[in-house]
Amino acid sequence: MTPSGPTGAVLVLGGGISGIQAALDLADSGFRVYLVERRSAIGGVMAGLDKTFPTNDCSMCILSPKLVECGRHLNIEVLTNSELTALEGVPGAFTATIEQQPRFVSTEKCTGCGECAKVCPVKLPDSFNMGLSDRKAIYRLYEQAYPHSYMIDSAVCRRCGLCARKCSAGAIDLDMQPRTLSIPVGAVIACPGFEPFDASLIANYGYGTFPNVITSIEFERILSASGPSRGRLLRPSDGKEPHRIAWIQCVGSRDIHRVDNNYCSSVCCTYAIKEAVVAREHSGGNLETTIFHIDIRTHGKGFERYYERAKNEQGVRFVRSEISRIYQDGSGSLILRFPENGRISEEVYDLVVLSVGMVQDRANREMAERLGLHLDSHGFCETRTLSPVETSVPGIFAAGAFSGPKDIPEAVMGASAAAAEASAMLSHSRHTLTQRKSYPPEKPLLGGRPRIGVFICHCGINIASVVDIASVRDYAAGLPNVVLSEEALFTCSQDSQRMIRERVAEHRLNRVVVAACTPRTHEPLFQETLREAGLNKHLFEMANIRDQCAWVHQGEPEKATQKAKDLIRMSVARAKLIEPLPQAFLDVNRTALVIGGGVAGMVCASSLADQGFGVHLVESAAELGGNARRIHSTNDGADVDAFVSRLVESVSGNPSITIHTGTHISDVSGFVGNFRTMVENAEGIVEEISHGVAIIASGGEASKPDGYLYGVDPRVLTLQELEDEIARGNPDVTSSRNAVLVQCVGSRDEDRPYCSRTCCSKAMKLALALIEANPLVNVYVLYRDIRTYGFDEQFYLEARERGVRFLQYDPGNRPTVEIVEQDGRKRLRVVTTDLVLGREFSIDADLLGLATATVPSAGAAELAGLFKVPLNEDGFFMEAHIKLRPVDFPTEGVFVCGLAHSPKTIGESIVQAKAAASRAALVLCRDSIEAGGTVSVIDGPKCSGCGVCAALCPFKAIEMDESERKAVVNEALCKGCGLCASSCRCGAADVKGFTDGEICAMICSSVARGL
Amino acid sequence: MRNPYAPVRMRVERNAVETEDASIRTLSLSFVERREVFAFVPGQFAELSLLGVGEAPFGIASSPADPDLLDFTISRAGQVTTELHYLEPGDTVGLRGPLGNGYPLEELHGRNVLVIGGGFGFSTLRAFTSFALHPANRGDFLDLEVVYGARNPGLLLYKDELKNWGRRDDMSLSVTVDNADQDWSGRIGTVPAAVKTLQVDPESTTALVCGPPAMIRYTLPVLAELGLRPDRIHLSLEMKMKCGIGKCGRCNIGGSYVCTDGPVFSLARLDRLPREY
Amino acid sequence: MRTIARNEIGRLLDGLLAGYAVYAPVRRKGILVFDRIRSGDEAILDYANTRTSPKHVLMPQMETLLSSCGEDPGVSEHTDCGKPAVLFGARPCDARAFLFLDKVLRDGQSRDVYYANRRDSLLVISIGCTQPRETCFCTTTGGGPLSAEGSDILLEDLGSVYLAHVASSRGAEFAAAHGLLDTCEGEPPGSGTVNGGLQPAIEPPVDLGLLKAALDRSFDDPLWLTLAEKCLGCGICSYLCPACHCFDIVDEEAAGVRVRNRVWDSCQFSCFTAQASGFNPRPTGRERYRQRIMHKFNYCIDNHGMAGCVGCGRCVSECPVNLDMRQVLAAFGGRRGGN
Amino acid sequence: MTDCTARIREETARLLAEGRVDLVIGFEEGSLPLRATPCFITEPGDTGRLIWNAFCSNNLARYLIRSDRKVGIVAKGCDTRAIVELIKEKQVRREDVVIIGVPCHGMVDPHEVRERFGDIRIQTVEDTGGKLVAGDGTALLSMNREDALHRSCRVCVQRNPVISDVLVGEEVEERTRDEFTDVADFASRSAGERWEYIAGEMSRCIRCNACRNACPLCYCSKCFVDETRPQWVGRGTDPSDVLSFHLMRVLHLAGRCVECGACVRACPMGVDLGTLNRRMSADVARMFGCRPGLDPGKPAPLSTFDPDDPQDFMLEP
Repeated sequence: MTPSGPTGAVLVLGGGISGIQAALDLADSGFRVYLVERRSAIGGVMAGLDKTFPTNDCSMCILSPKLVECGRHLNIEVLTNSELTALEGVPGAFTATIEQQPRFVSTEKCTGCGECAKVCPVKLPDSFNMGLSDRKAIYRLYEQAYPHSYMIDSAVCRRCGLCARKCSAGAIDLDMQPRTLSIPVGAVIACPGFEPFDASLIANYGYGTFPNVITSIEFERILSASGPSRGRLLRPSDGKEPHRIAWIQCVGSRDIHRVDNNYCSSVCCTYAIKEAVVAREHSGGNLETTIFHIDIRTHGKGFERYYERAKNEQGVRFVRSEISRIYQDGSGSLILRFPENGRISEEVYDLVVLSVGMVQDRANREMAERLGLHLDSHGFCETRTLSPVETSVPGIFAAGAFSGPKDIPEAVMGASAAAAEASAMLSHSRHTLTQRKSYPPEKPLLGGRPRIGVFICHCGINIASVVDIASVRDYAAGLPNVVLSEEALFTCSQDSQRMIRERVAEHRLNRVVVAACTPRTHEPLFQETLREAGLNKHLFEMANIRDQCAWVHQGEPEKATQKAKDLIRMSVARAKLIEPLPQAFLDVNRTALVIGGGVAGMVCASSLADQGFGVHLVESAAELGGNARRIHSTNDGADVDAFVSRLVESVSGNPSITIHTGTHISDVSGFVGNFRTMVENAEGIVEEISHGVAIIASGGEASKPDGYLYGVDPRVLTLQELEDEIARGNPDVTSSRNAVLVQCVGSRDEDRPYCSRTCCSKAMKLALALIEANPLVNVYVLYRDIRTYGFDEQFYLEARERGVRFLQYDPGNRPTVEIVEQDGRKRLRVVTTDLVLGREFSIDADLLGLATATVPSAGAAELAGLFKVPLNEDGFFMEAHIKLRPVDFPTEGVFVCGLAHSPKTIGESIVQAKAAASRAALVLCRDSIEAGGTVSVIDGPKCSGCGVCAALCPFKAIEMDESERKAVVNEALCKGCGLCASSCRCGAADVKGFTDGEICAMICSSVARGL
Repeated sequence: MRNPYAPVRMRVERNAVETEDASIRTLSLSFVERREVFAFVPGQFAELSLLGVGEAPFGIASSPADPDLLDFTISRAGQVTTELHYLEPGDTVGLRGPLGNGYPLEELHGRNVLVIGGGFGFSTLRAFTSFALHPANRGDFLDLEVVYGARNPGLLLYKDELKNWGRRDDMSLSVTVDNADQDWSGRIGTVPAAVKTLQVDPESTTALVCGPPAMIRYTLPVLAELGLRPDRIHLSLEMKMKCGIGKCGRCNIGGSYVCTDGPVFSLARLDRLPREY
Repeated sequence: MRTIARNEIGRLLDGLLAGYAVYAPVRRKGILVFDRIRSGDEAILDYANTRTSPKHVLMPQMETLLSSCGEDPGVSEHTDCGKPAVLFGARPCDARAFLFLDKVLRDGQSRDVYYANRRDSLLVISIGCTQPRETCFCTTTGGGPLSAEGSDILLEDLGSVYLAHVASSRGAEFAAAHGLLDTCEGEPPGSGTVNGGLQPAIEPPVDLGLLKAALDRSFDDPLWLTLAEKCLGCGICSYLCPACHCFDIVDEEAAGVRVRNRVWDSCQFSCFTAQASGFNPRPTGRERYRQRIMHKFNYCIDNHGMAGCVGCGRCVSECPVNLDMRQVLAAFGGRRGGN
Repeated sequence: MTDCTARIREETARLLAEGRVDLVIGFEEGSLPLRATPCFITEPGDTGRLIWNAFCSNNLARYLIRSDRKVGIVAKGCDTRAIVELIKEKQVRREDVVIIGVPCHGMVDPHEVRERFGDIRIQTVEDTGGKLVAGDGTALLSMNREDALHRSCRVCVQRNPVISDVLVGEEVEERTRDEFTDVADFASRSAGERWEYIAGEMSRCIRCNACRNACPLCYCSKCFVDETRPQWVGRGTDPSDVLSFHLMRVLHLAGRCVECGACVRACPMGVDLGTLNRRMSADVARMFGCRPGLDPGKPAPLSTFDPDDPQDFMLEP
């Protein structure tokens, strides 16, 4: 650290998905990270969810690798059971004081075997499972938790010491004391998350009284395979399978009567749909599911399709009504009373799920106080639309639901954006506090006989209580090429690693087989040990005799033992054939190419420049600015025009940014770290740009409306045009008497089955602006669902208060417009049928605003082709993973942000642009790109050039050499997934380290027990 | 009746890495049961086998003057060679042979011998050179000139032996590499280029040549330039072989079988055979 | 001169079954092949020729040469061929192919004990042809419908009876020992008055001597490319051929048993000569087809004094693309040999 | 038929004369009765050798694989189906091949004819369209043409060329849908019975590789059978090796086999490869709605990947 520079470390408060993402982004880009979590394990809310919408991915399955990565990262220190008690100093040089409560179990020693919990006499309701099941005083927060170790709940522990006596690893220390840490950091990212709304505050739903009225979070646990009923859908009162389940939306959200929450929690509609769909899958379809709602707000990417499919194909029933009261009948079932078509209806359900919203609890508020952060009226951290991750305190950034209700991808993007801000702030101190591990040089193998060492793990008694370890050890010793077979109580423990290193040296081992648990969690550890022992890390093979023998054959010790021998024999057969895999290193060009000069592109470019990287900004129009030039102001009153001007100025004046306006991309070659892109201007002059990453921020545009007399009558405008006219103060517009805004013109229809997300809020803004300009105007909003998610709900409320009339129409019966002559004036007659009131309205309007759809920009498809990245069905760029990799592509080194990704607000574009910058910076700050290792290889003479592998490769790592008619692998892009190898009929494609020969050897040996 | 497919058991005495990349090793084998009558001449080969793994032919790399220990220099290419590389002292391996004709010792008697080898093909030439240098045999030949090349210094075989030969005054040795590193002080260049610099008396010289196809292709014109007659040039050929006794049908060149009529052919004879090798 | 009635054959074979493994033409799933019979009446006497040749009796498609088991260092050699065998009903062409195989495998420099042991304990009783098939060309390569070469006893088919000719000393011994047949006392087959008219005429497509001379000059002839263009490169011709004998030696290991097997191979397969380095001296169909023809009609004549083809016609009738060996020979022999 | 012959000769002569192709692959008279044989015409003067008759059963698409010449090819429905797949799999460049398409009435199986006519020495065969009339020089015998067709021709769903540059002869009416009735009985048997049947058939296999080499879609430079590292299949006639070979081959052809029947016709041992292949094709049709060779724009079902593949086949019994 240079004495003058800022501290190259960041404090991340909160170990949920936001905190994890921020920590990983920062640690990977050269900063030391302290990840502070109140609970005993990181993972946050996501760890408790079953599936995630709209892909129905298992939440734990997608989160778990991140937990492992975080836990293993050399530059992330995870501090659990910890709380920030004070923050002093100035931005760039803070000192954080952290109070860590004792865990009473050493995370280094504990192997997570769980024997301690078996003997613990204290039983209490498991809060992770919402009290739907029990746990012990010594427990692990959840199965896949990181740290994986157990902890003692000192509040209930009787200090009997049974656990400590049982623990064969000696991990339990009942005398552990709290400790206080003082940590210098340069910046802080606050992402302590949210709390589910306390449903007992809504008395008329009977939560807390009726056992079968539960919250959506509890329902997630019930659905979860790791939950209290192991994924069986059973109701709490009697453990019976429910046949009818109701969801009640907006519990604690959009409610200014029972609780003072004037915001929408944004996620509940889609999660309720998800829960209904998943519940039906669990019950084999023999389940009635009803969702009672006000509006259905499926405004996220892909959510509208998800909703339509649930409604039309998966039999989820949607009822637009508010439940007034719930009664319980004698069987524990629930009678729901609600108004429907002007009458009061009652329906009986076996289970009622309350879709609870997001709130901030006291702990978060107190923490905010300690940090000196401004909070909004609901206790969320205050941020501004145009500076969405900056808090009121410089150097502290907010991410996740701390600053407002968000779904997972938004939280992840916010986290990356906050990381980008911190990284920009501390960029001079990058790599000053990080560690890099060094290893002894690799010993060459010299082609000698395989000398295999087999290490067999007792895993405490986890494996040893079922599998006869001694007999397995002796068996393994007799296998061909095995020169050493040894057992260990815990093969993964530190002393075992040392033992393995010693044995490698003593016995000149050149292959190592570990028979223990799963390579998913432990392979990196042992590979590390091999590297420390001077062996190539690929000379390693693992047999999972815990999960696959001890666990699944618990009742059959002989068979489990036999199977352990079989698995080890197979592993040894493969180990004999493994060869060291060389790793190659390619230089990284530390320049980014940003495509699109709108807000997203400019923000991204300037964030990258701030982080110390060169940027080329390519814009097809003659000037920068994009769609934002037509927004003028945000709902919360920020001056967008000024913001854009400032942004253009700062980008233009930045010496690190080269601007190429009036140009388009004509060709792209290369790969992550080393792209070469041709940029062509209108005169056909081509310039070649070399860059390491590319960010696609090519934007979107408003669709041209069909019908509604658009283009026929000048008073019919798109909302974008209307906004321009209002901003310009056009008297024809501002003096309107009757203004009608029609929503969903071109969105949520057959051609574009997606929600354009921003139009409802925009309609509120324009309605209020019209009223502001002319208080006598009558504004009518014709809508399908009002989707003013998040804090924009308040503008909906305000619009209603200010007299805006909302008429709901049916998409099958859209409003019509005709020109009628009246009093010598041509009036725009709008006729619509209101669904709520069930009657037809005829409005003579002098202004008609159409909420057109946001569509991808015209060049998106071409761009996608050039960069070999996918588009979704709607023509927007398709990210690598909708939840956890929202700005990445499967193709490494290419990122997306802004409207090119999906419709979004300017604030959301800014967040995403910064997130993209953060992710791109991870590539740019690397010294080199690692290639080789477990990658695919094509045996040229065998390749017939059929091209199947190239077509299938999800990472676009294979190209066809057309002249040679052969496939060629780009090792820098290959992820070693093996799709090519499994699809290649000619046997030309093979994955190094998992060659056909190695797999065959395992298969052959699996049937050769006789040996 | 002797079963021509049944190998005799040999014991591995040594398994030494020859090249830097460990792709080539030399196995030294001794007879297990009894020292059979294993009379061979340099240039002959034998089939080494591991039952259940396979069998492959290799030139005998050691001299008949040391009859108790047979050397085979083996390049790792397939499963059999990989397993042979894995052998350790004390292991046993099957051997069938000697097979093939070998270098024409009678013809070489009383003549200058020019030995030209490249890469892995040097093994049987090493056998010949060692044989010729043996005190009991040295007198049978006049000048002995050895040219040996490899792609780079790390791929040179028999480094200790080369050192010894370099010091001798009863032979001359030129070792050359195509590509050198800074540690290499010797000659840089191809084998044909090295041969070109030699002074030979074409009338009294016979050449023995073995090496990769490219080396042979460019060396033969040089030998012609030096004035060597085709019947004074002998080449040892590589061919896929299985039975080694002229029955399995794959190693023929025209009517001749490399395994029984070869592997050593005079250029004059090869010129009469179809070019299918 | 004595005859044996056609309807006595079954009984004769039954008698042999006690002391011999008897191979005879039988129908297996609609295909006529030589196989071991369990009773004399299984043998089919009314046939043109079998789909596969009887070569497998002497050289099975797959046989174990060596084996060992477990930790035992001892190696079993499997050279014992078991019970003496009789091959009954071979056509003269197929029997003549044995003569050729003998030269290659038994009588050469190294005696192939596996083949030789089987051969030495096999008695070949062939039956002369009365009705050649449209694909037969045995006369081209020195054989004929009543050739006794390679047979121990030749039966001349006279319709309801067979006339027996002893063709070797072993045939004579066998005949004497079993008292089954009288001999024709040196009368050449087909010379008898009874059957004189039955010897079929098979027009040779080419003169073998002239062909050989032509092939000597034809190694680089462009015609090879034309022929290979049509050839699919399959092994039908090799595997059905009674004289083809190329083989591969492959090792296998399973459950502790290690074996070295000999399996048929074909010069038409690209992997036949492909070296581990990737180099292949016969890289395309052109070289491989040329090898097949040259080997049979040029090299074999040089090395063994007879062609490696007996004109049985199986390759002609079964070639999936009708690449007719006779036309190939005529193309070379006719063109070059003729002028 | 004779008309087709004339037209094929005409088109061939034209293509060669105009220099559009270097070579035309068609059929000429075979050396045996009931046989036609592939022929390769490079000179316009040689076009008189070309013929078209009921025995032009070889799938000539086989000869197109990785050719570096411009080739004209006489192609039936099945040949064009194979060409379609070969183009998809980049073994043939569409622009390098000129397809002389010939609508096909089904090709005649010489074995069926011989079976019917017994041991006569057939010298002449006349194809009247409905009947086949064979003569042995003395007498004439006739049979229904339909009864003599190859099995693949009886179930052929696409007798007209799928793609062609020149169409020779009148288009024929396609048969009704193929419901795979020919393998219905086989499919209805128990797994054990099916295994026994297939194993029985395979026991005659002599590993000559003719099925593979005749197949237009078996074009790998090094077949898995010839592979030694790893040794997928032993080289001998051990039943497990023979079965492995055929089962692996049929799986390699899943979603690609155009059911031309070339493998069946090539087999010298009469092994019933047809049942195995047809059963596989039936599965492909049922599971993926795919009939290979019919749709040039559609990728082969097993050559596509979707991360959201429900993989419900795993649940099949």
